[in-house]
Amino acid sequence: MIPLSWYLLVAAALFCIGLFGVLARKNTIAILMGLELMLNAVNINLLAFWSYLHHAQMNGLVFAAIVFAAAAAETAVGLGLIISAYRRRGSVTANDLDTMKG
Amino acid sequence: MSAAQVLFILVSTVTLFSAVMVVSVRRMMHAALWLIVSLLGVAVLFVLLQAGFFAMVQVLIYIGAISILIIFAVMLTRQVMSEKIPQLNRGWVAGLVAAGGLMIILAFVFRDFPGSLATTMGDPSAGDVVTLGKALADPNGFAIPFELASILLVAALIGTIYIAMERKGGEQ
Amino acid sequence: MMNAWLYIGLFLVIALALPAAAIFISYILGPKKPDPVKRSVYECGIETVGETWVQFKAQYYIFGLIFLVFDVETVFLYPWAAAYNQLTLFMVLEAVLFILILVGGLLYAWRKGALEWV
Amino acid sequence: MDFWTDPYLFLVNWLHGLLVGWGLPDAIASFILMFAGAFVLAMGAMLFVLGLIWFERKLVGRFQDRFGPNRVGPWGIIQPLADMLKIFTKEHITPAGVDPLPYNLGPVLAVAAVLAIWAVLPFTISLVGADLDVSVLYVVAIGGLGEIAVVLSGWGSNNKYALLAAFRSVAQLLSYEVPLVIALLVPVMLSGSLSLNQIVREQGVWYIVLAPVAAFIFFIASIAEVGRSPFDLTEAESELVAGFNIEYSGLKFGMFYVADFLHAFTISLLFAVLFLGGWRGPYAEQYPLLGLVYFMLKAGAVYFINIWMRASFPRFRIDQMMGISWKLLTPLAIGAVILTAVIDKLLPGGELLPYGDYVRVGVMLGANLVLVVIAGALMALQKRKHMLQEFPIAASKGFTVRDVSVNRGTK
Repeated sequence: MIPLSWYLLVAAALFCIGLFGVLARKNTIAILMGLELMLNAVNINLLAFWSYLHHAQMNGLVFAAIVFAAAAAETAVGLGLIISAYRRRGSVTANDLDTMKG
Repeated sequence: MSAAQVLFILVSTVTLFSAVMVVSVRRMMHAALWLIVSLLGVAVLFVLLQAGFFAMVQVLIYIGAISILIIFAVMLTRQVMSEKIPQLNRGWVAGLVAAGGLMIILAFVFRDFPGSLATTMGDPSAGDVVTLGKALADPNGFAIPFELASILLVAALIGTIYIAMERKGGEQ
Repeated sequence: MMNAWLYIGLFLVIALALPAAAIFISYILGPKKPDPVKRSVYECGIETVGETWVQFKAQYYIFGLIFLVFDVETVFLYPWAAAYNQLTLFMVLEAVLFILILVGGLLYAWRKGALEWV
Repeated sequence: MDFWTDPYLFLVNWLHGLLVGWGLPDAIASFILMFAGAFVLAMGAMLFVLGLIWFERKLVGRFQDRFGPNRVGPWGIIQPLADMLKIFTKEHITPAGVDPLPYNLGPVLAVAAVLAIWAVLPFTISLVGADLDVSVLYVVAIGGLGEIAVVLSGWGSNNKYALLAAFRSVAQLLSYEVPLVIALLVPVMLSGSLSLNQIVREQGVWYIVLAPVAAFIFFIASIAEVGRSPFDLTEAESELVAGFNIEYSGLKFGMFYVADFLHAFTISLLFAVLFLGGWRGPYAEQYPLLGLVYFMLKAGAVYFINIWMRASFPRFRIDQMMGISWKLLTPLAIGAVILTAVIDKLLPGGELLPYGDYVRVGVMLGANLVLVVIAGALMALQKRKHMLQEFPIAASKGFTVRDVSVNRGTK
């Protein structure tokens, strides 16, 4: 059968790819996509631990469900912000949106 | 190399390859389509973990709703010329180093984590959807997070509508 | 249980392969006479003006957003509905409260005119 | 279990014995059988579409007081076959500047998304493709893939109108998936499981009797999901130049056509499974083949009503269509779910009630009818308020909207 460590490695790789996406991309929507990958990696880990080690308790599953809700809410608000920023600033690249800077 | 292991390796390579493409491809629309491919790969991983309900939830929410929202956002913020300039910002080398370092650290952590040698999964009948439903509903179980999730969702709904609604008077 | 998912995997592969094979056969059978006029994009007869990507209203995004929130809500409700027979009345009222909170969100969207297709 | 009671199981066991007899290990033999079963089911569904096309064209002809296809073969039976052969030999024109992968993947995914639903449908007591324990969610998730197919084909064909039409049709699909998903909660609640197979087994009393409001909402929302009859704005001729499949010709357009017809029949099958008790009927357990006949009859009846609506209703404007989904169907679906949940718990256990089942059915039916009356009253109130805003003088004199509905353009 598939050892648990394989799942952890795949999830870690997915998380690091998402992290690179967030750190290195200019377009804010690409940053959000990187964030989606990181949240998926978290979900893989949660369900892998539930499936291998704690199959009886439901904590892992409920936590994964809450991660789904949080990811959905985060993406919705993030994209809403990007769209209204685009409508005001006319640009979506991350380093243009720095009017908060002193 | 049992059939499940071969399938696992195949699916995870597809997922990781499309994840790399999401991060590196220049045109936003292609990045969104590669994101859908990697989310499908993750859904198959959930099936391998005997979490069928979450595989379907993954397809329903991530691919059915969030990816379409991302595609709408990509369409709404269309700048025709912005596709040609390089998409990576100046500090991409630092990002790569940080991500690579994190990967190496995590690999070491998993190497001596005792649980990671477990190879057998629990019996599938234990964690089916009905027990999850009971756990979500009963008060001394997870009822509070259940209600908090709905408050979180309504807050996101109201906030985004307030932000994204075009003011009647226009606000440029 | 796992071979049910194996059957689904097989069926998806076949469901993708059948139309692809049909299109490929028709590609082979069909005549191939490419001609630039034939390949021009359909624009009610006039030439395509400018790039294809066209600006959009925020309306599409708002509908997608409300759909996303209600989709996540129903995903939370499905396990509860599946375990409905073993629940007490109090637990059922919990889920009703869950739904009413989201109906509040829908009413807000309705009042703010977010549901209008302008 | 001889041949006549259950030919399908008999055949499977016989083939299995044959393969094992040839020395194949057991796992490989069952894998081959599974693959063959899946292939036969998929191929059967695709060929079944030809019969559907013929049936629909004849029926719509009858509704419009004409004959429908009757030239090619007796009663025009071979007409769909002739069309298919013609379309197979048409040229593939790919317009310039097209993004090849999404352009070609669109139609394939559109058909695959509809075909994949057939994998979980319980045809008889023994013949069910994959007995998933989450098949209700699987069906809704595959519907989501259908939207991705629309986006792919709309965006891939590098055409302004196709892109706009694709996003309008995705907006329609999204807003009608909400009442569909909420209405699906009711059969899951009544049967206590997410598996279609289990829902059919639990349906002693058909769920259309216990929850008619949810059945009505599921029927309307699934028609809108397919994009047919009153909700066919996406492919309408008068609308944005025949919708997102403008740039497709030959068999690729034919694939959208096939997906449309197959999806219309698939939602009738789903309605029969969820609300009309699937293969249930007298002697369906002993003779599964009889169960299949019941199932097809029920699905055929729903398909007939579907075509009836298609032949008689005018098309909705897009803002009316969105209004119906968000302002009527979604609140009604939420009301139906809350109502069923609370009423079913309030009723005391079966043994307390005199002949408990009939009372339970009666109360549930009554509660649903009350919900319909309340919805009707609210809609009348809404129309009254709209009337006062639009025509204050006429309203004060007591005219109704019908007297005053001069054909004004929308604001």
